[in-house]
Amino acid sequence: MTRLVLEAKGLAREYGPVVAVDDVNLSLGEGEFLTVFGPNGAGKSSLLGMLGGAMRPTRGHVLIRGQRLAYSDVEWRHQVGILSHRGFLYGQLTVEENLRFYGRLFGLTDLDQRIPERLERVGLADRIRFQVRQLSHGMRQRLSLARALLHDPDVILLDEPYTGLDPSAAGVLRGVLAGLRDGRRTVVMVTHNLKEGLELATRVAIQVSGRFAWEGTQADVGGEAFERHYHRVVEGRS
Amino acid sequence: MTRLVLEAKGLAREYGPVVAVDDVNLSLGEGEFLTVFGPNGAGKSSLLGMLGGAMRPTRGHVLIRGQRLAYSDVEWRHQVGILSHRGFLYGQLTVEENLRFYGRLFGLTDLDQRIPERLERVGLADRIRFQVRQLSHGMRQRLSLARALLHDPDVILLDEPYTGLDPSAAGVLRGVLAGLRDGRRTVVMVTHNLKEGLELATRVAIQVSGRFAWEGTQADVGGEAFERHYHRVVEGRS
Amino acid sequence: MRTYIDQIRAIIWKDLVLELRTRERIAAMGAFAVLAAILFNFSIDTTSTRPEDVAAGLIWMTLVFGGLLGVGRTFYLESQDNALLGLLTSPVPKDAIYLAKTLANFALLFIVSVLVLGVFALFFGLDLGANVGGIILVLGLGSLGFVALGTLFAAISTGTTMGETLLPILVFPLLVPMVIYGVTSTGRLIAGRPFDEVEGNVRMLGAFAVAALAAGAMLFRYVVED
Amino acid sequence: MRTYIDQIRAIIWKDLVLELRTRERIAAMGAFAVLAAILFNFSIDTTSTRPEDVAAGLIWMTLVFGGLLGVGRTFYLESQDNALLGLLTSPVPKDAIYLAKTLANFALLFIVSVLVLGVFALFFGLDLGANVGGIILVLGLGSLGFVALGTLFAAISTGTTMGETLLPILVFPLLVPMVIYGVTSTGRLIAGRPFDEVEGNVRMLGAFAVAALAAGAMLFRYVVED
Amino acid sequence: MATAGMRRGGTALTLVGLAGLVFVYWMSFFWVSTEINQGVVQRIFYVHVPAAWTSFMAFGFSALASAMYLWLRDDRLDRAALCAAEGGLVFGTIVLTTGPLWGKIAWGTYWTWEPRLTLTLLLWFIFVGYFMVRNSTEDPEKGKRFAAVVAIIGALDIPFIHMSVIWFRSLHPEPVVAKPDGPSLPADMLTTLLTSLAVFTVIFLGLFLYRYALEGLRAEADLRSRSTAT
Ligand code: HEM
Ligand SMILES: Nc1ncnc2c1ncn2[C@@H]1O[C@H](COP(=O)(O)OP(=O)(O)OP(=O)(O)O)[C@@H](O)[C@H]1O
Ligand SMILES: Nc1ncnc2c1ncn2[C@@H]1O[C@H](COP(=O)(O)OP(=O)(O)OP(=O)(O)O)[C@@H](O)[C@H]1O
Ligand SMILES: [Mg+2]
Ligand SMILES: [Mg+2]
Repeated sequence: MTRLVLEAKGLAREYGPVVAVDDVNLSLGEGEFLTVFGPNGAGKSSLLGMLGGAMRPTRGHVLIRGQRLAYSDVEWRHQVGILSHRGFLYGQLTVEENLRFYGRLFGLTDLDQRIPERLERVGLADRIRFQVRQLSHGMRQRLSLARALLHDPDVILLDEPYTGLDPSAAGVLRGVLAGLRDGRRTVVMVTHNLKEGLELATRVAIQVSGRFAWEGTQADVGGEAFERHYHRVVEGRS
Repeated sequence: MTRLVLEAKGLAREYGPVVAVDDVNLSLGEGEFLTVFGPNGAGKSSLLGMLGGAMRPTRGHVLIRGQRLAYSDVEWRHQVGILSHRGFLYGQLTVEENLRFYGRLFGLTDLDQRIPERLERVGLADRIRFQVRQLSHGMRQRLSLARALLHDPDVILLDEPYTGLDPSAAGVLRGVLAGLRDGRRTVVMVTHNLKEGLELATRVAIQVSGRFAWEGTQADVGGEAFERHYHRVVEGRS
Repeated sequence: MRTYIDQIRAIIWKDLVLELRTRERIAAMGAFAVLAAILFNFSIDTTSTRPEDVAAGLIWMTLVFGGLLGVGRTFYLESQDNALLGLLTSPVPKDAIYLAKTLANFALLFIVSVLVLGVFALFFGLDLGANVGGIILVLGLGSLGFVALGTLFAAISTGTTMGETLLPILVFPLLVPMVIYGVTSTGRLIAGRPFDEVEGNVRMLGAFAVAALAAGAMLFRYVVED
Repeated sequence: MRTYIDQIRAIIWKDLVLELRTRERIAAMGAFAVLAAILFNFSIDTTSTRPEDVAAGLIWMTLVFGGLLGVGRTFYLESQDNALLGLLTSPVPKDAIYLAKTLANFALLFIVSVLVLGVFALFFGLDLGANVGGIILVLGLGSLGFVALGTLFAAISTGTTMGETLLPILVFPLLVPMVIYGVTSTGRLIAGRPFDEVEGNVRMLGAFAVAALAAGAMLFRYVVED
Repeated sequence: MATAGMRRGGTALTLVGLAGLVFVYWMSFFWVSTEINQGVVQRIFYVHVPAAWTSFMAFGFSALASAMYLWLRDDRLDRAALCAAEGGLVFGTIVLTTGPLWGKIAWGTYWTWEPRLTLTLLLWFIFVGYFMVRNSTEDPEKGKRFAAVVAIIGALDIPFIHMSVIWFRSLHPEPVVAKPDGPSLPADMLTTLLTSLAVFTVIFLGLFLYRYALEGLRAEADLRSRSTAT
């Protein structure tokens, strides 16, 4: 097996009485791509939040390359890229300024080349001078994606990345994600689109009421049959 | 032909130098269901905004049942229901309070029965006392949908309603939309999901760079072939 | 008409619920008034200055400050999930939205200003005597005029759409006459002069409030339309 | 270290660009300052009260209240598209975020307070003479101390359900010592006394600012972690 | 069970303290000599000053526990900080009632705006803020962190209060006990004062332990109700 990159041990998150994530264990090596499916409110976003260090677990902990996440340390954050439901973008800054701002926070120095190149890749090159609030929904999602991957992270956490993308942008994203399967990265993706989700995954999980109700690999998943399987798992558990 | 309900004549919307919607003409009768596809930034949301009276056209105008939209008049708004990218929800109010608030604005009197019934339908009944900001992404989308349809509008405008919904909620939505095809309503839906979009449509349009680059009916659309057709239209025009 | 009033009530109810969610807000405002009074006390040397002379100015300063703070929040709440657009696309006349917002703001600001008056009277040992009613009337009219303009002002500067930076600068000078009338009348009343003496000023304040309300109700639609 | 400074610069740059684009805070603070000056001009009877006696107090009151208005909005900007979370998940130490926010706020507040000084000098006909430099130094240190505490507590109050209302309740009690030093030294300098006479007070102001900055930089991480 | 023991201990200490209080009253009313300048009123001193010091101690302890909580994230530390802050508020309230009573007789007014008095009042306010912050977040963890920060910064006010009589011209008496060159007080007065201080400290500890045990029980109950709910 390849080197372990991202692990979760007994991870749990509660919001007052609501148990959003409940005892999730996980270990992902280099080059692995985990897709998490699950009904609304199953705790997928909360799980990603904890894996990315955006949220402290109520119980349990996360390890990156064997190191327990230290919230006061910032070094490991260079390795992580997060795309969440909310874009983390400033509406009043332009597309270019948003990326430049994040680039500087990550200590990148080649922003003058990097930014146009990335914008080209997500098809936003002609909007570089637009303020974010002037962008359409899908353009914003493209920009969030560019932002999340700007610093070439090794660990990539994507929460419903296909949201709002038109068919060609979805195609581009598929290409980008396939490009990430270069054996050096670890990806966790949450999506509701079974087809898109299965396409690139090396591993698949179905989260229900906070727990992983089912886990498997590509091989366990028989194409068309997966949809029925998903519904069976979800109904069996919730 | 059935009675005309929703018409657009030479509709255009510019944001400074950007032409978002460009000379769109449209006429939809009772019972018609128009799906609009198109790349990000094509102007679909802007078009819906104008059809729903949320945004004034730069040129052209909209008619509802032959009456030109008067922005100072509020009567016709009773007939229109809008689901936009943004949910129009108050994060600090509970699910129930949000619906009650909108219900009162629309002058509904049977809210005590109506609200629980609608929440049941979108599968949020158990969250009735939750504040909206405590909901997950998909739950919020379900609530926005309930809000948009709360007053049983005749003209329904949906901007990417499937966003964030899990497979079963998507199934529920499909049911709700099918229920709307009762011959008395007029629906315009924007989506990027070709399959979901075609399923219920009686008419289909592909918008590119503000204009309707292609329009047709269910019959013109040959199942699988539509995806190729879509890409051809988009590439030919943009 | 019944719908109109019910819609206004729905909006006010919603605004006040949102306020109450932030629970002890009234208590917080009380504490705020006390602390402001303490702070004033330290910043003004009461051996060389008589409290009566400055109290009116300080009360109005708190009113203006509280008003700016409160009114500024009005549309922030609405902008969170674009809820304002939800309001604008519902069958509520624009002037109803404006009136509801203004009244909700007024309720809050008026409570604060009466609270501030009480605290100041206590701390500075002001003898308000028979003029209490008059002062409260003045503060009420002042609050109303302030929120009537302030709500419009806030809608503009929240940059719903049309709001570029020129308009606030146009609205702002309008507040000045009101503040002048308000402070002068409050000051005289605190000094124990009879109400008759300030009646003209109070009329002006009233006229100002009414004019501001009318202008706001009429102009609001142009500020928020898209 | 180079990255650290560059990160701070990036955040300050971003905050100031946003402020220049929207002018939200500077407009509110400026409007408040000018209104306050006008208020006092009309509320204080200059025959019985010498302007020099109250000017220092009023300047500081305006500074405190104006600062509150400005500082309270610091984290609003960030909350729009959850941008604060973007900041917190980037490899920027929390104290750098704190320092950057504090400095950006300082820049705004300092400008406003110098503005207020100018407006008051103009309205009350104060003769600042050779002490201008000293007064500006005092206001600068005061602003720094204020934003150092204010930014920390703004982060706290934004995180509570009470929002901005809580901010004054938390900061006022802590500000009092600073205001006492500030007002006394400003008052003396306005009265034309030599700088030596207030040097001790100014030192205390400086010490307060440094202590507040240090405490803020150390404690901020506990406020924003999630 | 440890909590039950603690509660019993707390109750016992409080009772001992209350008994001690009777003794202190006896001392201050019958035993100690009357101060020459102020007369009988001066006897408030034996409640006023120990209460002030006990509240300082309580707030200081609360700040310390808060700092440790931020470091170690042990809920017990947070509970300790909370209970100490409550104790501080109780004794602070005693200072803020005895002071004005004394003031009415000694100065002819209940209250003046004077640095030590004001800062004492503000310290009290800060800890009211402590409770407000705690209760106004929906995530309890967040409330605990926020409150801890408030307690730490609030406690920084204490040295200001102590020094305020020296730094500013002031009505309030300057230190007669807690000053660099030692107490300047007749021996019997000092003895009474120190006895009283000891008794107040015992009462504080008693109340503290009792409340701490109670909070512990409540936390356990919370945990139990949650695990049965899921
Ligand atoms: C009116 C409200 C009052 C408040 C809030 C108040 C507060 C305090 C506080 C907080 C302390 C402890 C300070 C320290 O040791 O650092 C203290 C000590 C003391 N107070 Fe008061 N006080 C008040 C009124 C008075 C009055 C009227 C008198 C007598 C004329 C008085 C006499 C003293 C004395 C003698 C001490 C001990 C000083 C020392 O040895 O350090 N206090 N007071
Ligand atoms: N801030 C919050 N306060 C209280 N409860 C919350 C909060 N955020 C999330 N929750 C609750 O936690 C649970 C999990 O939410 P989460 O957002 O992780 O779900 P999800 O799996 O991402 O759902 P979706 O597919 O709809 O995005 C939900 O029941 C939600 O109501
Ligand atoms: N407020 C605005 N100011 C300036 N330009 C805007 C504004 N809103 C939208 N635009 C521009 O108008 C065009 C159309 O936007 P619109 O949101 O209608 O697209 P859309 O078809 O809905 O795209 P998507 O599929 O991404 O949601 C885009 O080019 C966008 O940049
Ligand atoms: Mg989610
Ligand atoms: Mg759109």
